Amino acid sequence: MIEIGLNHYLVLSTILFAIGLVGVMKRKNLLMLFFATEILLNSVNISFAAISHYYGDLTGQMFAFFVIAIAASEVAVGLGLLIVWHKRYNNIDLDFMTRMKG
Amino acid sequence: METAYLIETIIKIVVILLVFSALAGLGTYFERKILAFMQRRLGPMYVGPFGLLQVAADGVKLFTKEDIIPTNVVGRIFKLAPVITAATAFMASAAIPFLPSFELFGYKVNPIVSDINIGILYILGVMGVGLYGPLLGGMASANKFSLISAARGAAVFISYEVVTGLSILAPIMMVGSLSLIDFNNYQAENGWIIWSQPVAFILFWIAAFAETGRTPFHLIANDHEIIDGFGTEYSGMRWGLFFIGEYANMFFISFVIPLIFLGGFGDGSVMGALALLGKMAFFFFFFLWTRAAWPDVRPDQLMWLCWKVLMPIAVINIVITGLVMM
Amino acid sequence: MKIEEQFNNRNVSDNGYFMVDIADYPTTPWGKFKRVVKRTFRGELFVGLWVVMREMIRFDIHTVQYPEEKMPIGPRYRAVHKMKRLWESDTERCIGCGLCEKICISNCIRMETKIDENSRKEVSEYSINLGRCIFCGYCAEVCPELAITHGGEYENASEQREHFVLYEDMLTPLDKMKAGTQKEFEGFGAITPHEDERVKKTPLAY
Amino acid sequence: MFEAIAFYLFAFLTIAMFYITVTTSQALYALTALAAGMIFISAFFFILGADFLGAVQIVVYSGAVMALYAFGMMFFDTTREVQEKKGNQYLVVGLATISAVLAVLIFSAPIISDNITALYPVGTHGNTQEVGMVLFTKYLVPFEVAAVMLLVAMIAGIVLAGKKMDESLTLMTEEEIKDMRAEKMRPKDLK
Repeated sequence: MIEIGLNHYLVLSTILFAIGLVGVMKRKNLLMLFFATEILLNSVNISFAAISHYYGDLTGQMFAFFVIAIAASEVAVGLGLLIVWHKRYNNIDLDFMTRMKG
Repeated sequence: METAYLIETIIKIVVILLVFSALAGLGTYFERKILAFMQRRLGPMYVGPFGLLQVAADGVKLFTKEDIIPTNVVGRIFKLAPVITAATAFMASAAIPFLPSFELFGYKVNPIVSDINIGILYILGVMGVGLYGPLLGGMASANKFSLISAARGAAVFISYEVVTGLSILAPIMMVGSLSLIDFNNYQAENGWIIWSQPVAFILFWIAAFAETGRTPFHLIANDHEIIDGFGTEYSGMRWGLFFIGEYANMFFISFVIPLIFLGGFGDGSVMGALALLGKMAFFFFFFLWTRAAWPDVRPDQLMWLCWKVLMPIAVINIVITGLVMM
Repeated sequence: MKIEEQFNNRNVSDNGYFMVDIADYPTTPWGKFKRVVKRTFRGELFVGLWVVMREMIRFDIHTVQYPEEKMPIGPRYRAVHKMKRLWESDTERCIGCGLCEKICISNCIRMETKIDENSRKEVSEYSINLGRCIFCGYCAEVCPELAITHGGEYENASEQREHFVLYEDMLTPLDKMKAGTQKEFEGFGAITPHEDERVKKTPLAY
Repeated sequence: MFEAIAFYLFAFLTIAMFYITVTTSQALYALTALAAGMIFISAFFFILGADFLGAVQIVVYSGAVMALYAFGMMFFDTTREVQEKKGNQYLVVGLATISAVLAVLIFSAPIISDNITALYPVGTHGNTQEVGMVLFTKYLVPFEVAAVMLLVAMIAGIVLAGKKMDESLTLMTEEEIKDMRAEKMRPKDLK
């Protein structure tokens, strides 16, 4: 219990991932949906860093860096698209988007 | 051993908290006095000799004033925001070597809470987090002026974080370390970094004004167009925490600039330590000096300056430094 | 920059004014860039720094530390009203003519008069609402007897405004009058020195 | 001992923060909790010896990404309450299944890969230097691809968001704004 091993981090990562999944399925507002995806990415980052530490291998940290880079570009493009959508329809609800076919 | 280390760290943290809070209070006194002298006034004169106890009077007033929380604000965030501003200013100072290490009753004291080997990145990160004070305070306030201020705060902090990071990258390339103690030792051997990186120094200095929100870039809480920005709805000690955070930030930046560019505390002698305090005093004085002398820029000019002038210069500086080092 | 029209002659000497020569604002990006470079390297910012530094070093403080030091005020300073007494008889100068009440543009003077036992007009009530008074000075100017004047007491802080409106408070106190310390209004229409010698006696038979 | 205390403390804080993020109906709480959670996660990186990653986490996530989201929130006018989807029974079942599968996988993963060997062993240099060395030798191509991706994302963001930014709503009259809105709301791709 006192000694923190890889499993501790992996369990934590799982819990956070599950929380993120709940958020993805529950949220209606697209911005809140983005928040939930950030949680998913972060939980994966934790497990990457933990594996990297416990196997003495830097690859996990490298992957975490690339995940952060992807998250940053996701924000830039995603927010840009959202702004376009919001300017056109004054609404960023997910249900509204699925209704507007074509 | 571990207990001794723990006790030492706690003592250091308490000392830093107390010293920086006291400095923040004194900073307001110095600011009022110096601005007054520059405008042919006297400044605070009545409370205590030369108005020195004005700081205490202000403190008493802030502590005892009613803490108003308007009806429509998002309560918890509204209460949290000032704490963030003050806390990040203190947190960032954990990685700063304020003075050279000295012997006290036969015990070697390093006046730095934690010499982490990513010191500068940590400082940049925590200063970046400092943006949440104005941002959340402004967004939670249910006030259009506060919201404008929050938007400006987000824009200014993100933009100038880029300039700070890029301008500091060239010195980091030269030193080859992110620890401020390594910076100091490098400069003790090879001369001050300002002589080899004057452009980076000026860029960092300009960005420091934006990060602390001081006068030429005093747009986040611009009194004459957005009332007091994020501070509009605050009163009492919560507003006081914003204030302490701002002044602690100023002192903190005034320590960081000499440590990175102006030789720090040199070889660790008493003269070096005094010189560091002197340099710190000059940079703090310069914050007040510009406030008396210069007008504010417009928000769009601020962004223009950041993205079209300072950032290209910083990038060119890095490229040239890299070429020279090769 | 072309000046559209010269000022008409407003009797101001020529040497006091000079035209500020403002260059046209640049419209092209290149022009704007040049302006920035020029402003950056011409050192205007440092001129500003030097000016405030010079003032600080010179230490030429203009502050008046008010409760201890006070600015001298002019004799015609228009602050809270004073009612004066006659030098000869120590009675009030006010004859109850009501001119001040009539002329008061902010309607703050109220007076009630009656005929007293000597068949003389006597002022029974007189008040000035200082909350409304704009200190224009018309009442003092119109008073034929120099009875109401403006005093120099500008520190009117009190628990309530009503503390200033009473006739008794504005009237020169008797002991002060006895001591001969009533200050005369020195402005326009004031009593000049040696007034008595300069006034010719009206013949009794007139 | 300290490590265990730090781990459990930050684990609790992170889970609490992210839980608030996904459950609260107050958008500002979600934002604040998420930003706080990001900072707490960087604590794990510091505990694990990945100092550089931790600093990058603070700078990039808390300093930039979350601030951008805050900016977006102001832009989209969702600074306050957000609406929720209607409850879905299938959702809960699916979620529970996924969680269970994940948990099993995660507990079995270290057992399966016990005999793994480090490809890039952690050396004796500081974390920053090592990260730099690996990043600029083995991972140079992915690094540059990531850089190009960020550049593309930045340009895309500017192009998408910057459209019609020069149209000032404050300088228009009410009728003009109304006309503009009507123009936008009209379904364009109907023939």
